[in-house]
Amino acid sequence: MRREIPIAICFLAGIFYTLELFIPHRQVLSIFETVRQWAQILIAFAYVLAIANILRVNFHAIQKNQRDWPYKVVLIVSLFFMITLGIFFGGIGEGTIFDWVYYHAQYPLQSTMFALLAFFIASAAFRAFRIRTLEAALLAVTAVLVMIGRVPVGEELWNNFPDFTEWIMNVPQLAGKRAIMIGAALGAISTALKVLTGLERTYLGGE
Amino acid sequence: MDLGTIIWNTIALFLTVCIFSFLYKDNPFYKFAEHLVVGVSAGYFAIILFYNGFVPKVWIPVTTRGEWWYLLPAILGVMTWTRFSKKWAWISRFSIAFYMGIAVGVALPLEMQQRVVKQLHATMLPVHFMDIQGFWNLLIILGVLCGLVYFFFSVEHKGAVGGAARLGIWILMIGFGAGFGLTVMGRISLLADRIQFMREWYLMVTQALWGA
Amino acid sequence: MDFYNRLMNLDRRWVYLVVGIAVIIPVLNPFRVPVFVTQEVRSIYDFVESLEPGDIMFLAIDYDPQAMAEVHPMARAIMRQCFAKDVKLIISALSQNGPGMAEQLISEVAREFGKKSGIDYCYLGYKPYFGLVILAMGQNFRIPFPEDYYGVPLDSLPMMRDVRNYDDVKGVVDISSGNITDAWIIYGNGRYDVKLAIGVTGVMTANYYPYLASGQIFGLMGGLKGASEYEALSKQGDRAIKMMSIQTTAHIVIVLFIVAGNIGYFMSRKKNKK
Amino acid sequence: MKVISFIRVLFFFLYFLLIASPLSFAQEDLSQSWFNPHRVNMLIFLIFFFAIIIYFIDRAKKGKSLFIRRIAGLDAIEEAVGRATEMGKPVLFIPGIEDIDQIQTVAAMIILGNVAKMVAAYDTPLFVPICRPMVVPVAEERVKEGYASAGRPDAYNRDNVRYISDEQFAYAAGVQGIMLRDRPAANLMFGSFFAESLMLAETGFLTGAIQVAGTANIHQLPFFVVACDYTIIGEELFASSAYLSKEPKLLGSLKGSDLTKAIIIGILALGAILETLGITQFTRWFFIE
Repeated sequence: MRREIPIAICFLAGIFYTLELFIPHRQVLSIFETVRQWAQILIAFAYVLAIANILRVNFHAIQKNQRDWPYKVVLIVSLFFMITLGIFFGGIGEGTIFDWVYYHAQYPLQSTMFALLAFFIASAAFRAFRIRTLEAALLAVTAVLVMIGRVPVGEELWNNFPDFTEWIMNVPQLAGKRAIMIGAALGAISTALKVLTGLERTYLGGE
Repeated sequence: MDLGTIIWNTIALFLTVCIFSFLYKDNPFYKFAEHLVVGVSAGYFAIILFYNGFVPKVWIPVTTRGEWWYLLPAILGVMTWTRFSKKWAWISRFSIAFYMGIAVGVALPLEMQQRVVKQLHATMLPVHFMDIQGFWNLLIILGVLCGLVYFFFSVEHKGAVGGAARLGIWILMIGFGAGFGLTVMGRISLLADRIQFMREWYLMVTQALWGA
Repeated sequence: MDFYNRLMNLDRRWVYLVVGIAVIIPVLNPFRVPVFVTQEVRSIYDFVESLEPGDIMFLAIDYDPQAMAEVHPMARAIMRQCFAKDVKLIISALSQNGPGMAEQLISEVAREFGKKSGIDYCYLGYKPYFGLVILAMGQNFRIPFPEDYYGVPLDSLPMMRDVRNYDDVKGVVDISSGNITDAWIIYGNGRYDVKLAIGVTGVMTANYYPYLASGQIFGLMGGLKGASEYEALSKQGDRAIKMMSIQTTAHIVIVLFIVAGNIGYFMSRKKNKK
Repeated sequence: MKVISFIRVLFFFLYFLLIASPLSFAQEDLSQSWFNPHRVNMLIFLIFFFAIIIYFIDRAKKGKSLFIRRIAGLDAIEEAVGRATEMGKPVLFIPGIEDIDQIQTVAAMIILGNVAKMVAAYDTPLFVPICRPMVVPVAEERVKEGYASAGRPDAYNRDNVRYISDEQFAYAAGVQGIMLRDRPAANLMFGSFFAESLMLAETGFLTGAIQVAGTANIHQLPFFVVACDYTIIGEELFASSAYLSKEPKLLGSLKGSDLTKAIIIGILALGAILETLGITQFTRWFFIE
């Protein structure tokens, strides 16, 4: 009961949506779309689990006076701060305080995190692009050639440099990408098939 | 320039610097910013899901239009909450299974279409020696074939299979190198963008303090 | 530790510092890197230059805001070049998240040149299913777009009075970050023989050279580099050029680090062998 | 008999090749019909692939032993966990940033179960930071089950499966925090990663952890290859469930997927040869609108 019904639900929903690609009937498609919306609603509810998890983990850390616990207070306060702003201070439209906080706190924090990658990509390249083996050589040399080919220096060195980098992108890079893509898709499909048929039921957890 | 804008932008600048300080080493400012971004973004998503998921898709249809069937997904959603109880936790599996089923069903044919059949179609290229492209086509086809051989799991990589697999891994390495080199540009743009922001803040503040 | 070993195991923070400086300097003191103009970009510029005042060109702004950094400068430069020459524009935005961004750009450039909607340009806006829209516009612009973006019927716009379909425009420049480009090539050029040029993001560029060779498109701008070439030719704006200088210094620095790391590696290995 | 059935198959094949080939760009209205004839090829491919997989799973269940080649990256998981336990330091498992509806996340959950089993025998904490709400219950169950099957249900600590944030870079910041302050000695990253991949891998390198990463997201593989000790590439990620568990039914599906690859190689070669000879019918049959 506790296992068979979920597997049956998964199987039926899966078959139903696999067929979607083959049925062009308008009314049927609109049913598909409605039910797909349900999944989004489901996530909105499941988010309560996520919030509960955050609160539990961080409250425990504060309770036990774990190292860095004052920062956990910052985390929880900022979480409730955003929720309070969103619900009691005019919603989320343009010009609300919620919007301002997003643009002047969350956005700069996130985009600066993203910008750190410029440094990380440089340090990773410096450290890892050592020509130790043939594979490493291919990796490093291609990366350097493409980097040079993307900026005017390449043309300064050799007229056809941009064409050469394009060739790299168009021939060897393309071939490698396709091989990975086809292989990975087959792996994904067979895993999906096992989930659908209930052979793979890890997502349901243990008894 | 009004005071509000300056204050908000100064906050943004402070947070930007906090994150950048991580490059030197982990420090209290970075820790503060890190916990802040986690907390704020979790709260942000809660509110976004509330206004975009719950209100228009459940609350309004049910209360104003009487479309009761929108309660069905809401019930499925509430069922996930049974995880708070040890005894009833198994009920949450119904929702997870429903969600998985839809996801897997959508993904199955699309993976086949986009990543297998379309790629196959694009790789069946004519090989000839009239121009250089015909020869490159041969290289592409051989590259894909060798790459695929690398992903054979049930044969030992020895002999001809081993040779092809080795060639395959070389092709993959060239592809990875190219991917790495190509990404540098985008990441540098992001950094330039943040530095540009800091510069604009500096100009704004100096202008506000001492005039143009 | 000897010099080579130290070079090989350089603290990452030195790498960070140098990369930071390599980006900050060109941001604060922009300098110009040499821009090599390729034929495929020049032919777009030459085409726009060849238009007479009063001619109509079609500009398709088909990218999402995420791709702005790379392709926005292209759209801006072409628009400015057209308005400077009093060439009229019909503009569409067939990418889902693009119309608002396109509107901003249009109103900004139009204000700068004192151009009026309906007289000097016509902004059609967005309709879903770009393939069908492009096909329908081949019959008549009014089929997918009875009204322009601002809700004004096309028939009441002075510049659209005698304009029916692609036959009445001199050419189409499509700037895109996705597969809308393919639709323009297959439907626009393939079905209606539209004179077509494209601007695409860096990653996409390589895929479209075959169309250039076969003559299906007459020009091609690829990524930030293509944008900087166009800016240099048309002398309209310098955002992409500035960005190119930042990219150049940063790329050189990273490549030098890789080379230095390898020198350190090989020299210290040589010593160890002795 | 054999000849007749061969001819029948050939006829069937030719029929689809020449008559039913979905090559027209026809714009007819399908909004009232129950089947899209332009996708008949897709349907056949899907059924064909399903049949192969199911057949091999069935065969494997009957007890035919199957060979599987060594995957260095997956062996490295055990090594990394072993080293972490020796040092008395935690293990960090990062299951990517996409929801459980992404097959890569499912594959990651399978690996997580096996890792939990390895870790449970020693008193080593296993941290699992999570980016999507629906992954939380699944990961909790997987870890709990892993501990239980190793005979240590008491060692399971619920607080170590942590939801961090749905936002990509907030999540990356949170995980970096765990790396810097809890100092795990083994970072295992499996699943669907995006730009945060290099952030995590570089910070992990800084802390001196052994890193094993696996993803099928091609655009992130270069960064894992560069910054991690071992990288699991594309399909290897999906093969891992069979590899780690050695369950016959899973090994069987691997065999089926291998056969499909062999067939694809054949089709590809045939298609290229026919295309070279100027025969385009065959290629067109793989065309999808």
